[in-house]
Amino acid sequence: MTRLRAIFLAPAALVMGALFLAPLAIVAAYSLLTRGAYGGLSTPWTLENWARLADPIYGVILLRTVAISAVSTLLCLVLGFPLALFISRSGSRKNVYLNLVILPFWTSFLIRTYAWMFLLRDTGLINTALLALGVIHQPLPLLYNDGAVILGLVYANLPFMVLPLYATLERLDKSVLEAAADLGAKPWAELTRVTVPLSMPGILAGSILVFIPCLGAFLTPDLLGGGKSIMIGNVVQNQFTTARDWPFGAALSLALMAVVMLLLAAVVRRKGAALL
Amino acid sequence: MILELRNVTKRFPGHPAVDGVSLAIEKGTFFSLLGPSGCGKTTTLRLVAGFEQADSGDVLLNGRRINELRPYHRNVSTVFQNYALFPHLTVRGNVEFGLRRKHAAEIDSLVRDVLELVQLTGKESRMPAEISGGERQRVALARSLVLAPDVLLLDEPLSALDPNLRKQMRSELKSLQRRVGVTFLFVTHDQEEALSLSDRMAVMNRGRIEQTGSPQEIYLRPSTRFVAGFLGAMNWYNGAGIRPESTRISREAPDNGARSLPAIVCSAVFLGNCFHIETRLAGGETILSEVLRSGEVFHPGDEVHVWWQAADELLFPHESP
Amino acid sequence: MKRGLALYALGAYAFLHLPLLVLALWSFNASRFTVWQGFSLGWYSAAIADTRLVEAAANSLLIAAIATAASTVIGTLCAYGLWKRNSFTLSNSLYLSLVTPEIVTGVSLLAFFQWMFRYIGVRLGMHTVILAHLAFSIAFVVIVVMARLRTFDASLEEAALDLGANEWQAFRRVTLPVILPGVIAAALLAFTVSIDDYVITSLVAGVDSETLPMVIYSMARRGVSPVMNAISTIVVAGLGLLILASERLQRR
Amino acid sequence: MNRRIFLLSLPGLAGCTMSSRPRLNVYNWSEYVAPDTISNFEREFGVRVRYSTYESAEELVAKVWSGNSGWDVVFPSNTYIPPMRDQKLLAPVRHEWLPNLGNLEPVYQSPSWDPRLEWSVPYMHGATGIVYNSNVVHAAPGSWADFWQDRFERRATMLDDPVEVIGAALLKLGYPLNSGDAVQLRQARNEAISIKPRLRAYVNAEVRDQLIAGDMLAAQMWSADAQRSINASPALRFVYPSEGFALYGDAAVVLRESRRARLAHEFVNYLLRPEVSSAIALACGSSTANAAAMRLLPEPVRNNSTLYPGPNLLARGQWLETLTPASQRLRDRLWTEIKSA
Repeated sequence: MTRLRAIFLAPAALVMGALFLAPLAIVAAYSLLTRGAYGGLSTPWTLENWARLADPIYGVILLRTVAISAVSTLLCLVLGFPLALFISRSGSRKNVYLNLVILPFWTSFLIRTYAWMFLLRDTGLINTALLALGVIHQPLPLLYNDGAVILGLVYANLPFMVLPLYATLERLDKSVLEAAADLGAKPWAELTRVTVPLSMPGILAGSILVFIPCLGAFLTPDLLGGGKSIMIGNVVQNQFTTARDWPFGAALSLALMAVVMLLLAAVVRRKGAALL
Repeated sequence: MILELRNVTKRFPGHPAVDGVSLAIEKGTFFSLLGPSGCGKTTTLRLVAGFEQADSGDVLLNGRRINELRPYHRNVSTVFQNYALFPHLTVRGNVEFGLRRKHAAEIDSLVRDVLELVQLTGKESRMPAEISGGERQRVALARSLVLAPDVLLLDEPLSALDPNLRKQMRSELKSLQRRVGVTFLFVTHDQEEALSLSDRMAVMNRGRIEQTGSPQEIYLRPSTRFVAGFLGAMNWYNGAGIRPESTRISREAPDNGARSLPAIVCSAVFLGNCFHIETRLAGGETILSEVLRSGEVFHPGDEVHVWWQAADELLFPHESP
Repeated sequence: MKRGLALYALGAYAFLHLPLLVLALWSFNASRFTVWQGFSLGWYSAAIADTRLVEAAANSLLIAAIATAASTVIGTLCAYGLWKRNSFTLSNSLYLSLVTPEIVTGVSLLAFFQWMFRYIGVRLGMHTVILAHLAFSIAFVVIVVMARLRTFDASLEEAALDLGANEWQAFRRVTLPVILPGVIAAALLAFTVSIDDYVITSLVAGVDSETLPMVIYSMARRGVSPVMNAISTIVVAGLGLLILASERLQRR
Repeated sequence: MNRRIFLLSLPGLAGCTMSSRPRLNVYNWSEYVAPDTISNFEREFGVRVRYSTYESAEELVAKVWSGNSGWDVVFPSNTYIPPMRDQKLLAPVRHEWLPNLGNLEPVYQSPSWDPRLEWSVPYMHGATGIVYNSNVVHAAPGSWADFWQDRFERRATMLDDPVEVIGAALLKLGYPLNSGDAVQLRQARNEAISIKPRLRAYVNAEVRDQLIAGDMLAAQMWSADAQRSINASPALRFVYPSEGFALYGDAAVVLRESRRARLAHEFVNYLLRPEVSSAIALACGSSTANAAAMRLLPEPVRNNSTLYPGPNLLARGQWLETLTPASQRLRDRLWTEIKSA
C-alpha cells in the first residue's frame, strides 16, 4: 500500500515542488532584497521590507478585508447551501443543474463584472426598471460601494461554495435522512440537526474556498467598489504593478499568506476537520 | 488445522490490541470469538484477513505462514459488519467482483448457484440501496462464499439487523455453514449468538484469550472470573460464583446440607417459563435466582432462604476476587 | 419544503444567470453602447471574423482542457494518497498554494520560468501557461475530491482487497467509481478556474499563448465592446450544448 | 468532453508553431495599431508577425525585465525608457536603418527622456484632462480646482492611478507634477482625501459608458480615451486644466534580446511611414508623434484640440518623469492612505 500511495502522491509532489514551492522560494528571496532604483531588485539583503509591515495602516486594511470577506462568505453559504441541497436532491437532472451553476463562469470574469456594472449603475437596468415602475424617484446608488463589492464577491465565488457542498450533500446517505424523518424530525429540524451537521466537511471546504479568494480580491473592489475602499489584495497588487516595489510586495503577500494559514489552522483545529 | 494463530501480538499506539493470542481452528468448524467491545476480537479477525500486520507471532493458513501476505493473496474472505457492499454495482456485480479471472460461463454458473444458495435468485440486477437489510447480508455472504474461501471471517454480521431478523438470520447462518462446510470464524459480542451457533468458541478480554472450548464447556466450566461473568448471569458470594439457575429459594432453611442463607425478596419478575427473583442477604449482597414457575410464589418483602449445592459453586483459586 | 427549496434554487439561478442574460441580450444590440438600437448579428460576424479573438478562444479551451485533465488526474491521485495517510508537507503546500494571492503566484512562476529557461533555453508560451494552470488548480481538485473521500467508507476498499483485488484494482474498480461525482465536480471547478484566469496567465503567457480573458481585458480597457459579449455568448452556448449532448449520450 | 475539444484544437496548435517564414514578435498596448497595420506589413515584407498586447506598463516590464521574453519590439511609456536602458534591456536604435525617422515632429526628435533617440522611437502621445457632459454641465470646468467643487458632488470620477490623482492634487496646489518633495506630496494627499467623498469612484476608461449615459457629469481622463468618448457622444467635451496637466508618450523600442534587430527596425521604420502612422492615429483615436502623418490627417482631426492641443496649450503640460525610489515609495504609501481613507 505504501508503495502505491507513494506513486499516487509523486506527481502532485513533483508539480507542487517544482511549480509552487520553488517559485515561492524565489519570492521569499525577493522579500529580503531591496527595491532597485527603477523598481527592479537589487542587493543589499535586508529585513526592512518586513519591518515596514508594522505600519498600522496595513492592519486596518486587513481587518476591513477580513470583515468584507467574512460577510461575503456567509452570504455565499446562505445562498449556496439550499442550492446545493436542491441539486443533490434532484435525481437524474443533478448534473444539468450543477452545470447550470458553472455555466456563467465560463465567460470572462471581466465580462460578468461589466454586466453587473450595467445592471447596477444609475442609468442601469435595475434603476431604470424601478424608476419606470415608480418605485423610486431618484436612482439608487447601487454601484461603487461596499455593497456592490460584496455582491461581486458573492457572485464570483458562489460556485466554490456550491461544488464542495454538492459533493458532500450528494453523498449523504438517504437512509440517514429517512431515519431522521422516521424519528419524527420535521423538515426544518432534519435540515438543521441532521443534514447541516453531516455536511460540515463540505460547508467548511466551501467557506475556505470562498473566503480565501475574497481576501485576495482586487478587481472587484476596483470595478464594483469604484476603487474607493481598498482591500489588502489591492495593496499587494499595487506593489507588483504601479509601485513596482516587488520586495515589499513579496514581504506583504508572504505575511498575508502566513496570517491566512494561521487562520486556517485555527478553524481546522477548532472544527476538528481538515480540508485535506 | 485450517487456521492457526501462534502467540500473535498487535500493538496500536498506547496499548496492545491483541496480546499473545493463540488459536487453532479445525476445518469445517463454526468458531466464534466472543468478547466485549474493544477486547481485540475484531483486530484478531483483521489480522487473519490481512488488513493488519501482526507485530509478532505467526498466522498460519493450511499450515502455511501468511503473516506477510496481502489480503488478496489469502484465501480467506470477510463479511463486514456493515456488509461493505459496493454501492455502484448491482447484486450480481457485487457477487462476481472476486471472480474476474474466470471464464464468463463459469462465472455465470457460480453466481447462479451462490445466489440460489442464499435465496437471492431474481434480484441480480438490483442495486444494494434497493434491497432490504437481510438481503444485503446475504449478498455479502454470497460475494464471499462464491470464492470458496478456506475460512470465512464474519465481523458481527448480525448486529446491523433488527432483533426479529437477527434471530432468523442466525439460524440461516448456521444451516448455511452446515451446507457449504466452510470454516467460519465468527466475531461477536453477543454471548447468546456465540453459544447457539458455535462448534467451538474462544472468549477474549483485553487482547488475550481467556478460554477456548465448546460452548457447553465454557458455560459450565468457565476457567476465569471474567468468562464466568461474561457468559450468562452470575452471582458472587465469598469469591465463589453461582449461576442463578443453580440457586433455590424456600420459606424454610433446607436440611439437605446445601449452603443456605437468609434473605429478603427485593423483586420478582415473571418471564413466562420462569421467575427471576432478586433477594438481598443480611450482608447487603444481592442474589439473582431463576426459579421454575411451578414452584412457590414469592413477593417483595418476603423473608426467605436462598440456597445452593456446594458442588454448583464455581471457584477460581488462581484469581483474587 | 420541497417547493420552497425549488423556488429558492430558482432565485439563485436567476442571480447567477442575470448578468449572463444581460450580456447575451446586449450582444444582439445594434449599438456599440448600452442603449438598445435594434436587433443585429453584426457583433457575431465581427467576433467570428476577428482571428485574434477566435485564436484566443481556441487557446483558452485547449489550455483549460489539458490543464483540467492533468490536474484532475494528479489531484485525484493525490487526494487519495493523502486520504490514506496525510502528508504534512504536501497538504500544507496545497493549502499554501490556495492562499497565495494570484499576483504572487504569477510573479513567482514568471521568475521561476525565466530562471529555468535561462539554462534550458525554452521560452514562455502555451506550455508555461498550461503548467501554471496545472499548478494553481491542483489544490482545488484535491480539496473537492477529499471532501468526497471523507464520506467514503474505507471498508468498501478492504472488501475489494478481501475479494482478491489488489490495491490498484481496489482503487480503480471500487473507490474511483464511488467518488466519481466528486471527481467530476473537481474537474468542473478546475476547468472554470482555468478558463477564467487572467492575472497569472497574462504573466506567464508567451508569444503564442494569448487566451480569451487576455484579449477581453485588452478590449475592455478601451471600453466595453459587444464583440466580447458575442464571443462570450458563443463560448457559453457552445460549451452548454456540448454538456447537454454528453449528458444525453451518457444517459443512453 | 475534454477529449473532444482537445482533438479539435490540435490542428490549431500545430498551425501556430509551424511556419518557415521569418517571424517578428511585437508586444504593444492594446488597440494601438490599425486593423490592417500588421497584415500589410506581413504581406509587404513576406514575414509573419506575432502581435500581442498588454494592459499595463507593469505587465510589459514584468515580462521583459529578465531579458528572455521572446519579444522583439515593444512600446514602453516614456517613464520606463531610462530604467529599461539602465537595465540593459534595450538595443541601440540604428538610425541608418530608420530613414523615416525624420518624419517625427521636432519636439519628438529630441524628447527629454531620450534626447538623441539612441534607445527609443516616439510613437503616440497623450495628456490627462477633464471630460464633462455639456448637456448637463453648463459652466465648463476649466481647472483641477473646479473639479473639487460641490456641483460635481458624487457624479465625478478620477482615474484609478496614483500618478494622476496625486498629480492633479499637486497641480491644483501649484506644485510640479513630478514633485518628490515630502511636504508637497503630503499636502497633495490631504487634497486628494478632501475630494474623495465627492467622487463617485476611481475608474479608468470604463467610465465612458456612464459619461455618455449621463450617470457621471465629469471625469478625469486620458485624451485618447476622451476622444473616443466624444466620438460616441458629441455632448462630451475635453478640457486641459489651467493649472497644468500630465503629458506622456509611448515609444517603440527594440529589445536587446531580439535576434531579428534588422527586421525589428524595418517594422519600426514601417510604423514611421506617414500613411501608416496616420492610419493608426485615425483608427485608434490617438495622437501621433509623426509630423508627416499629421499632415495626412483630415482637417477636423488635425485641428482637434483634444488630440493635438497645439503649442500654446502644450506649454502648460508637464511630461511625466521617472520617479526616484524615495518619491515612488512615499507616493505609494500616500496612495494607500488616500484609498483607505
